[in-house]
Amino acid sequence: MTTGKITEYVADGGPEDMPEDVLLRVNHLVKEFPIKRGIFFKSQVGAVQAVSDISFQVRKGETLGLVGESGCGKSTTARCVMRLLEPTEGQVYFRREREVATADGGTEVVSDVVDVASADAGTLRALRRQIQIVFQDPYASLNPRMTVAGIVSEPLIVHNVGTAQERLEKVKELLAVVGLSPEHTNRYPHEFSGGQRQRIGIARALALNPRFIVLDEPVSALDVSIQAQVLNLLQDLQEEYGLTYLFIAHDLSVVRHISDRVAVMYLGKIVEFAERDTLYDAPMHPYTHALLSAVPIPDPELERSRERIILEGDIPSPADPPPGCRFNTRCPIAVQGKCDVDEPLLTQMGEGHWVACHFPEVKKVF
Amino acid sequence: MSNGASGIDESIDAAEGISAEPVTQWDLFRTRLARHKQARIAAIFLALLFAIVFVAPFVTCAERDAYCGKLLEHPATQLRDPENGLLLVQNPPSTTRPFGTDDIGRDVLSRVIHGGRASLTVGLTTGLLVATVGTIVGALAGYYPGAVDQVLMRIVDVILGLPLLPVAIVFGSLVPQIPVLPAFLKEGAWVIAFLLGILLWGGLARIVRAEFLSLREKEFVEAARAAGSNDRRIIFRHILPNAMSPIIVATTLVVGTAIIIEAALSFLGFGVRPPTPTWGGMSAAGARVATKGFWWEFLASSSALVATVLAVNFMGDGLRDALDPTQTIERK
Amino acid sequence: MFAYIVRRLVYGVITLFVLSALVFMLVQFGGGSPLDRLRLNPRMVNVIQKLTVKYGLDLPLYQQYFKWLSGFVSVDRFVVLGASAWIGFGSVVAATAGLFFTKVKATWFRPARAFGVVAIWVSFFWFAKSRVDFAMDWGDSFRGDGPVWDLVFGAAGATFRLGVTALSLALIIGLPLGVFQAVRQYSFFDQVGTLGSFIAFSTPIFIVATGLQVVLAFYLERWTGLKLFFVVGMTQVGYGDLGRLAQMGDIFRHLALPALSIALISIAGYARFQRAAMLEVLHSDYLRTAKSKGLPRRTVLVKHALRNALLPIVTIVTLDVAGIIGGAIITESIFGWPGVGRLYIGAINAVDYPVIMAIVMVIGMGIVFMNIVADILYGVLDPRVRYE
Amino acid sequence: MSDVLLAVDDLRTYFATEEGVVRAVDGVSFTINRGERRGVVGESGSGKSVTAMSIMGLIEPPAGQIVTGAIDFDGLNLLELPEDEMRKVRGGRIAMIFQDPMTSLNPVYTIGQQLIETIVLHQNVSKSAAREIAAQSLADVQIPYPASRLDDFPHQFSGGMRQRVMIAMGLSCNPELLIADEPTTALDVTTQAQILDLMLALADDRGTSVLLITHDLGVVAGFCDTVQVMYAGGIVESGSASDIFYDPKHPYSWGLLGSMTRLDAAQMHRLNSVRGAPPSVINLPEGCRFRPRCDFALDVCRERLPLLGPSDVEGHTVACHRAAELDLKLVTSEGAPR
Repeated sequence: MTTGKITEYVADGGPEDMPEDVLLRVNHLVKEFPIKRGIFFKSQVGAVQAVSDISFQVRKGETLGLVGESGCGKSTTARCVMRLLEPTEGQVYFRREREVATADGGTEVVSDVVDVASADAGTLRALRRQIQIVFQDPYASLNPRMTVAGIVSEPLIVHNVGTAQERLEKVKELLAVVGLSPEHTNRYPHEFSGGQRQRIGIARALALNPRFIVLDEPVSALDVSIQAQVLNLLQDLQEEYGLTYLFIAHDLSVVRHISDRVAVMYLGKIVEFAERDTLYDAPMHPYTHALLSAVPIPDPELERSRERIILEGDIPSPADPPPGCRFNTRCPIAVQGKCDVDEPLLTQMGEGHWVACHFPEVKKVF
Repeated sequence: MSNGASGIDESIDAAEGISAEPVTQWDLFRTRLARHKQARIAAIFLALLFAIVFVAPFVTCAERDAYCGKLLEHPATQLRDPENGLLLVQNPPSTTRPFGTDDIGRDVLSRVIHGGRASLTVGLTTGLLVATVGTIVGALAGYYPGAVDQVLMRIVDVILGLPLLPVAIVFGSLVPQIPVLPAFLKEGAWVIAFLLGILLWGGLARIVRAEFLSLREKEFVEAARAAGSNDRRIIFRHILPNAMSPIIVATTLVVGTAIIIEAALSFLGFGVRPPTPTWGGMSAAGARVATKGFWWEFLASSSALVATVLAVNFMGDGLRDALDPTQTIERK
Repeated sequence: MFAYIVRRLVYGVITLFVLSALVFMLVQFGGGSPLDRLRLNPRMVNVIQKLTVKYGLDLPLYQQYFKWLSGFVSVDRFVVLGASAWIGFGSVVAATAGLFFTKVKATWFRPARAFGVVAIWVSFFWFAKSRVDFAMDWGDSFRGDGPVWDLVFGAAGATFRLGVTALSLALIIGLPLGVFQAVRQYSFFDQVGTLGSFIAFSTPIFIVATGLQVVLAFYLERWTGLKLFFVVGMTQVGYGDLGRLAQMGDIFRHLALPALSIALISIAGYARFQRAAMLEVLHSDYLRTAKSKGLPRRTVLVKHALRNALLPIVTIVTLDVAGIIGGAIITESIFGWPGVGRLYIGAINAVDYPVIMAIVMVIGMGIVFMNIVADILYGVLDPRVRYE
Repeated sequence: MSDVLLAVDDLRTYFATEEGVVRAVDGVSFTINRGERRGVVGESGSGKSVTAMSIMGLIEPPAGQIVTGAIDFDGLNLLELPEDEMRKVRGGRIAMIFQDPMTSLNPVYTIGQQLIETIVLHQNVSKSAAREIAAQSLADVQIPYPASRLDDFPHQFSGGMRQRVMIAMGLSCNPELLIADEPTTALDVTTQAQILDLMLALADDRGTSVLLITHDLGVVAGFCDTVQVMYAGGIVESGSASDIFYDPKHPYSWGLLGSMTRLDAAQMHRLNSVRGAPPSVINLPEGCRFRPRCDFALDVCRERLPLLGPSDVEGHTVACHRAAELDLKLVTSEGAPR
């Protein structure tokens, strides 16, 4: 694990130098899962580092796409940002807004930066009104024993917002906003299709008027036509309410469609980070090349004329990551003695374009 | 948040795929349970049984040890029928005594009715005890992994490692003789119920723990946590309602087991002591005379026992079908 | 794997410790002193005095317990007659070690090796039985029936015969029943089988036992004059004078009813479990693969489905051992079978605590042992299982 | 090469469930030529997999039943074939690969045992010869150390490797038709590329016809010569890959293509989505099944189910009442002519 400062990296730093337009700054985040063994009582014998020292920041109003294959640590990152998992190391700074009493008896909204990762229970609870999450599986993310009203109003109840009547009104409003019939408040999740359930999940996330929503693979379990509906809805909501998204996905074409900037993860590390069009049109990391070239495009002529970069082998186990560059075991351009020894750091290659590779090279893949 | 959802995707056709009337969990449960024919019959049978066993003795004059009518009228010296000189004990079933009389002339039917009390008391009390203790322990172990879980599960391992019947026999025969125990605990059914509760909660605790372990990782629980819910709300609003089906099903199995073990103990003479009637005890008494041709007492008491346990098990099976979440009508 | 077995063993020992302490305390609190009966006789004061000292009944409870415990784990006598037993032991150890260091890369080898080792050891014990006189110091029966070890192991053989027969019956009948039910799911046969299982599952053993006794022995003889089965004991009087075939017949006529009454509930349980296991496998993806390869239905069912569906039954059977022992206790007292169960009931009635303790512990050890056997078996049969 | 290998005619496969009869496949007809790679696309519940299972004869009564139809495979009517004849076809002449490689191999047998079993069954060779063939077929799917990996169990392979084993098993008997049911859906995108490449090379090499079932239009674009689009148990459009992708004539195919986010396209503001959700397969709408979601529906669409018919392009068929008059290329996402 590198604990050294990632030089010049945009997000590196504490809360004091966090620019006004940045909403979330993840700073050297590490998440380890212990491997426990023992004959009688289990004790830790090792750790799987799901997220190894990553840093990035999300600007107000933008969508940051976090993309990678299964096991790369993107969902763990989401859960650490939400503090659904306790980060092992690192900070998650969030620029919160709160109402404070002014001297003349009124209130004003002030913003300050707090570390989600170390916030105490009360602060965290208050933060949950501003940070929300939408999950991947529309079947597992709704409590089957609760009505739609119960599910959508839960955040309101937990935060003591309004009376029961007001909450019901709010639920109906939210259902209308996500394109469901407001009449369906007393239905149970099993009565809805996958796409409709995902809309219920979005309504729940919107209930407390959050400013920041983590979208953890929100469309990957849906059929194509439904996927498009939900993506459109998410974009409309962002526009309407000025939301900021952290969009996590494995589907690079979906990420291209919705994100402003994109971070590519491999085995717990960010390997490339860039503006959307830069990343897709001029990717520099060999893993990004392979990933992009592997995504099929629904265009027969283009698809048949493309050159595929086929990676050898499988992703190594995160419990035992290879030394040096984590991609060196599968990298087509890896140099022995360099890539399997030195770990490349994220380095700026252009305006807002950061790459962690010893031999970066622009390559068009379609 | 304004209602002006301008640019929002056109609202999904309200009627699409959604029935006019909301279908509640209770509706689903009821229709599925009603579809299970044996469970329906079992439910009716158990309801009737409860009424008869717990209510009938108060509203009718059927006494527990009602003797053959003639015996009541005549002094005990006249045990023979004056007309044909036959013994008045061990009368086979007749219209006045539908289940006959036993070896000292008591009416078997009224004893079967009274004997049901021990079985049902033990079944229900043990079930309740096991459900409570097992759920609490399992929930604690499943929700708080680490030291709490490890210690509780080691205790469960030990409890489940005990040989059930031999230990129950020792308990049943010796616990009522411990001088310091309060009197009500020494009395027949209660002590058995209590002891079986202690011996049987381990299995349920394991089931509940497994449920909690898997449910606490579910996305809807994470969503509740992300909304700011505290542990109490997550346990009672989110996890427990979803863990209820295995708890209920396992509890019905425990009820059946407890009834059988109580009967076995009473049969062996280590359970509820005579003269209090129990189905197990009556089966033992009936078995002794059945090989002499007096089959009715054994048949009556054992049939009552089997029918009751069967009904409980059918209920469990019906509940399993009705509560199984995998049987939810998924629209995919 | 080794560490896993060690862990199971330690848990087993803890369980046995708790079990012995629990039963010991209960017997002391609830049972009173076994000498209480003698107290009724005023002339027995001296005898009581002597016996109290002899059995250490005047000591504090925990000292009595540890006195019993140290006796329980110590060897009373161990005599090996002749050198052949030692030679046999050496060669068995050598054979086991040899088998374990042999490496053959084939799927049949691991199970074959495991069964080979078991077979070698079983045959060794069979051989050593007559040449080794071995006993633990489990004290003497308070009822004056002699050393507890001899009592319990005299009875254990009878219970073993009954239990093994019942278990075999349950496996031979229950497993195929469940498999056929699953293969013909929802057929008439399946529905009848399920109903039958439910009824058998809900019928206590004492009812089955008494019912069989009354119908198949008593009424059958009364109505037809046929005496097919015996209802008391293991063999009839004059067994030793019978011919070999007649002896086997006699054993069968005594064994059939008690064994069947123990087995019935297990048959129902195994059938239901096997049906569920088989159905799960029948709906699995790999079975679809097997069918899509064009394998004959028989091969699909036997080679691909049954092999997988039999795996979980190992656990069920071992868990059921406690149930079979419990069933034996009841059945033995109904059929007058001179086994551990009948001994146990007698000991409880007489508050003969050395015997009670010994039997409870033997049963407990049997259960612990079977659990470990189940884990090892599972590891041998399922290639996916690697215990940490 | 244009001789027909497989001809499916008016296939209807229904399932009886407690809620009612599921018409999973309801009147499907198509043909596959030798060497053709045919893609079947559609969303979940459109009947793609059931079509494949019907061809393989894996629909098990009483729950599922092929109600009518004919499946002609190289002159054999598969629906009438006696079971032991069908077994020779299944796995020998038609092989199938399934979606989830993690559960599709029997966990208690080695890879070698499972491969050899198939080879011995269909090729009439000795066990040792079969082992050679098995090792060769593992080598063909580029599994390193094939001879020694034959003795490994499925759990010792990764997901991608298991799917290679499935392909090796499918192709070990040189089938004429390979049915691949979502073979890469459970895999990561880089693994998917490996597997598709491999399948393409092997099928090309041997001239195997392939029926590839997928919901991913991108996969079809790279892999298939011809495509059929399925919706609610029926085929709505069929034609060459370029016909379907560049000139869709059915509003559903058009909508599906418009719903796709594309790697090579900069952000469009909105995707041209198909509204609503697929109908319940138990209560199919009257008339055209796509009608409730269709922007172009007329009264006639409510009355009659449109049949798959020819269009102005040779070999491009479509099931839409308005196919002739609509020119979907002119329709933008903003407005649809009613």
